[in-house]
Amino acid sequence: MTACLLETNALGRSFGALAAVSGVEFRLDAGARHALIGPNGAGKTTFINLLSGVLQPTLGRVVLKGRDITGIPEARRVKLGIARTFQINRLFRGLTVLENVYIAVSERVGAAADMFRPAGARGDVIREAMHLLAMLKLEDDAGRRVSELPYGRQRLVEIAVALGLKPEVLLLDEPAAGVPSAESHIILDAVGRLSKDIGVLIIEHDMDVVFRFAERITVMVGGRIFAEGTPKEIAADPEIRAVYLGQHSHV
Amino acid sequence: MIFGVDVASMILGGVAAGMVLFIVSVGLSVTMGLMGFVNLAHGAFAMLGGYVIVLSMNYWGVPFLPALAFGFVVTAAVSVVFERTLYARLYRAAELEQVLFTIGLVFMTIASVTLLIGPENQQLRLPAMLQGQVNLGFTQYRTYSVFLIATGIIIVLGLWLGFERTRIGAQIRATVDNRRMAESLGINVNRLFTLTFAFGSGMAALGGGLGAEFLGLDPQYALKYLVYFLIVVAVGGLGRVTGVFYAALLIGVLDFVLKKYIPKGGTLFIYGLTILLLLWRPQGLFAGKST
Amino acid sequence: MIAPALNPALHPAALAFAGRHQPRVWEPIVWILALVFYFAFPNHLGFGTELLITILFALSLDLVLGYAGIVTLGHAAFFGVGAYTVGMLAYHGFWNEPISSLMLAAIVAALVGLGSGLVLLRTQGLTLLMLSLCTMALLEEAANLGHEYTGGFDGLASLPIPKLLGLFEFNPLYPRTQYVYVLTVLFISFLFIRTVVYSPFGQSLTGIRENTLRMHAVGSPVRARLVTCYTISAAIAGIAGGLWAQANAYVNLTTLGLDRAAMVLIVLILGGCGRMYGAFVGAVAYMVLAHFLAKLYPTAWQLGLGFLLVVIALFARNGILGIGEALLRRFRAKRMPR
Amino acid sequence: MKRIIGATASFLLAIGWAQAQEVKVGVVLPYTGVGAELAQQQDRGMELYLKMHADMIKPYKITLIKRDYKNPGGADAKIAVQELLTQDKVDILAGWNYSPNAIATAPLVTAGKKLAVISNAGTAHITNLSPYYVRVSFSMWHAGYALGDAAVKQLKAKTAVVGYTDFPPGKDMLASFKRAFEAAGGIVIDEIPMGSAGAVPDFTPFFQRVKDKKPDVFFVFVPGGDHTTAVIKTYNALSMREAGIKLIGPGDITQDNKLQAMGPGAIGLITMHHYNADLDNPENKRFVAAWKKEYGPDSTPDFMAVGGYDAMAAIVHVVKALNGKIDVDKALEVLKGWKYDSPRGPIMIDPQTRDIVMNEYLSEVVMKDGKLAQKPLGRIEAVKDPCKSLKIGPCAN
Repeated sequence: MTACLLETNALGRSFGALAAVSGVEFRLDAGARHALIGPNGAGKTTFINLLSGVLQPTLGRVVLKGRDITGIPEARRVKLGIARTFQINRLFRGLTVLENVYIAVSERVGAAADMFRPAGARGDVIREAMHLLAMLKLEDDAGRRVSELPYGRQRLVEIAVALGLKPEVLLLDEPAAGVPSAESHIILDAVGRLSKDIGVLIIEHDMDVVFRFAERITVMVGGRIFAEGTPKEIAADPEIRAVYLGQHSHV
Repeated sequence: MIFGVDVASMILGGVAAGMVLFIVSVGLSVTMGLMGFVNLAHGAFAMLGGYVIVLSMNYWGVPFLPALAFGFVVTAAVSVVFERTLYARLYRAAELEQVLFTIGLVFMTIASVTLLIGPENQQLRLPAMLQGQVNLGFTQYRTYSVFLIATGIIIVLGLWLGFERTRIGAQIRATVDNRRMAESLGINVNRLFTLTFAFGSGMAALGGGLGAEFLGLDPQYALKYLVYFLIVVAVGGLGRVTGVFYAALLIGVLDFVLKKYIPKGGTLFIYGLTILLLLWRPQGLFAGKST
Repeated sequence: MIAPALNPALHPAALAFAGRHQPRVWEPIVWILALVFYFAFPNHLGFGTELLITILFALSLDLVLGYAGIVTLGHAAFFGVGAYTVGMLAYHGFWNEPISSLMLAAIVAALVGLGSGLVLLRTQGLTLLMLSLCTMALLEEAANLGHEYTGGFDGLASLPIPKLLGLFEFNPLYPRTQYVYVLTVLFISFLFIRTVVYSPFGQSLTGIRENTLRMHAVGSPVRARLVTCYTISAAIAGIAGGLWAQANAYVNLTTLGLDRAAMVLIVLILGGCGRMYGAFVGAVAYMVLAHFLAKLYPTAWQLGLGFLLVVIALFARNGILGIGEALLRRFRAKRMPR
Repeated sequence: MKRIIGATASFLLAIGWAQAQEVKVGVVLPYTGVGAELAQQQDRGMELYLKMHADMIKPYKITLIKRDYKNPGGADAKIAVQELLTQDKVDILAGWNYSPNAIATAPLVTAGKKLAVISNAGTAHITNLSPYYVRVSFSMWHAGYALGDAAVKQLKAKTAVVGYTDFPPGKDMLASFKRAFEAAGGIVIDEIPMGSAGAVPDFTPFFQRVKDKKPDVFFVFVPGGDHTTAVIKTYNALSMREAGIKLIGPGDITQDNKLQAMGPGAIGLITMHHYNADLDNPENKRFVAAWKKEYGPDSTPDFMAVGGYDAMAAIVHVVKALNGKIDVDKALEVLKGWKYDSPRGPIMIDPQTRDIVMNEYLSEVVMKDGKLAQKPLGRIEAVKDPCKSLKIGPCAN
């Protein structure tokens, strides 16, 4: 039995009459490689938003390492070890790739409030940022503005920024969406190489990716958890094949 | 009884002032809500319209009502030219560039009007039937104020019907709420922008003409009252016709009451109230409703 | 895992970043020019002083607008608070030693910035624009109403400003002392702003400007950063205002009016915001133009200014410095093969 | 060769002569912005004087160097004055529309040691701020005090409400009227600040308040210009005359170039002022005729135009008296006690205060030949600024 990092109890969120997420009991273990799948509009992104604190739930709790973090705002959750990427890039588009990652790293190491020393003098932060970029094969773009990069490269920056936070829980919202398949392996390799202590939750539509990557899969439909299990179990479940996998095999 | 008359006259005065604010500001609110364009030159269009209206009356002897229509049409036409050639280039620009651009336009307008027409105030000569006082049964009141209130009510009803019942109105509402969705529904957003902009500027022109009796009309007009128009829009909410209407009335009446009873407070209260209102409802008092 | 020869920390981009705060070769030129002005135009030092104060004020705005991306229309509020702090203390005989008065101006303006920042910076867009505007208007009206203390519309004139350091007199006709004094304060303030801008804090401000939502997602205390930046900026604007009051021996309502707030905004955007030297270029361009056109053709200087603003907004979105940068980039691209 | 040398010499001489004859006058007025129209009136008054008296001024050449100071802010005015003094090296300064600017530039004028002739700015104590200020326009106390007295004695008023634009001239006007009115036995029952000078407010709420108070007279002071027109309109729209409230004020509210635009509603207004275009004296007839010839029949000079005109008269007097060599102390000597027949009647510069001494005229607006005109009701001769005579507030210093 591995340690439970993050769990939710009866988590729900409604927008007016529409329950986007309801009654979700979910658990992410330390070192987990967990995929969240489901049809469009199943509430996956809303669920991630609830975990990361972008949205507040209307019902239920979010618990991190035994601590109730339901009311804690997004920025403080990052300090507690939850980081995420976004389905649509949210980057500092006018800044360079290095600056993007620098901002994340400096926030984490507590350098970002320092206003009397040059940013360039924080060699530790620069070094760490550059190593991250090297890992994602981005170092040659380090000096370029994000807005000048092709979309696929920008997705890598999106991940680099999240990794700069050295999270214990990493929430990836369709990290490979819009990335040419030639490059998507860089993303997955990087994620695969992450420390084993980190719990990773990934939303992904590409079933090849999901089955290659995940050790555990949760299927979400209509805002509720429809099934959960190992890839084998999920693949073997005829109902899921009918409801979900079947739909997607021809996508 | 005296108290009743007092309250009535106060409300009438405030409402009349509010109507002018509404007529000028409604176009600003809709264009800002629709296009997300911070158009500080809106007051310049109001001024342009005011000049067309007053000068056509004074020099060509055009009667009041046709002059209003003429001012509306001329200003709307001019604004289309500006919208297509200049504004359209800045729809995707940052707020700041829009502010800079429209302030530039305001300066140019002020300077041009000063050069071409002169720095002096232009007098609106009201038709005799709109001068003096009228008996409302319960009180005597300034005829022109009553006329303004009636005009304002007709305009807000017309706009409300137009927004709620016509195709264009529905398109505008849809685009204010979600532009991307509207585009995907096949709404020609550019054409909608042009139409709305022209209409909004035309309304501003009407406001410039109708309000000249209270606010005067000189080259500085484009800048002088801008803050009031912006306050009305901010309090009423962007892209909200009824919101702007209520906000204009609220500000008009409050301003009137405060001036009458606490003249020594100057504008302190109205700015203070605006701050409180905006802190309380940052998206505007009436942002919840769809029109 | 990574070979030392390929150490990414030695990558050119990393080295460039590590050294980006080093002074550029051309930076001293700006200050040399400011000194040259002193000797070259002894009859224009009044104008020069006003220009330097405008630069400092624009710099303070650059910090909030250009770096943190806070769009405010009420920055003159802090300029005015600084000016009135100096003015009222001197006029009513409490304190008038120039340098310490200036510090008091900075402190009072910072407090006002802190207070209003805590409240206003919860909003954004048009709401923030209007709130900042109304706050300034409120202060202006308060200064008007409190004429017993503030002098109202007439302002407080003939402020008794003693000699600087007990040595240099503030002569109204030949404002040499004023010019050098203001230039010195500007230089020190600039060094401070430059340090802040190139610090990790400054970097995080640009992050907020570029994408506030992502800043939350990297764990940044966004509001605290914004309020801090706003407070610093208010303090600097207060210093600019204090200098204005000292240099003119005078303070009045226009120090916190919309005209001044709009003017500094125009100056900054004209020069190019988020660039520090944009404040310099913009102030010089605006003030010289206004001055020159006003002399040449007093009834229509506005027309030229309006036209310039329109052209800048349409064709040169990053201001005059932006044009310069674009030209430089093109030039470099031509020189480099491929 | 000799001839060439001779010609050159005489040419050089001529240049030297011409230079000696040129007197540079720096004019500071708000040529752009809200005050542009007021500046225009003063500017036209100055230019008109020079044109009408071109022969008299010869052989001297008076060059006007005009500088815009845009607003009442002080800073622009200071720069303008400083540069006129140090760079253009003017011999005389003139202008000042807004009082705050005159207040702000006082230390400069003192330091620059040049004669400074004020053509408008009316805050009473301005002339105390620099020994080189000479005012040919007016002090706010001139009309306010005279009218306060006349309101009780001639108009038989017992109660008054004062409505004023909330800026220093307005406060001066309130103080001067109130002092004279109450000294004569009347009571001021309410004082209403009515908005700022920057923008014309909607006067309705203020006037409604006055209507409720039912005073015998409603004394109004607003800046000359658009404010005035709005005041008359509101007064009529609220039928205050019918309610028995007389509207009175300094001549600012019946400023001549705005009078016709006010329409018949202005009939019956009673004002006290030092000038109106209908004054019956030969100087004024000549002045108004020349004005209309120069600037068009629809244009009318007003007290600001006369301020500009008389400022130039004072300057020309100094230039001629000092033979074109302007020294400030001598210039002051020449001007102190200077008497002149202005379009507003006989004027004099008070040697003690360097402020103007002039007649005040009580007038009523009437319809004459289909046009509005000012009918004289009375005249108070040789009025000195009462603020300084009574030593009130800053006027005492």
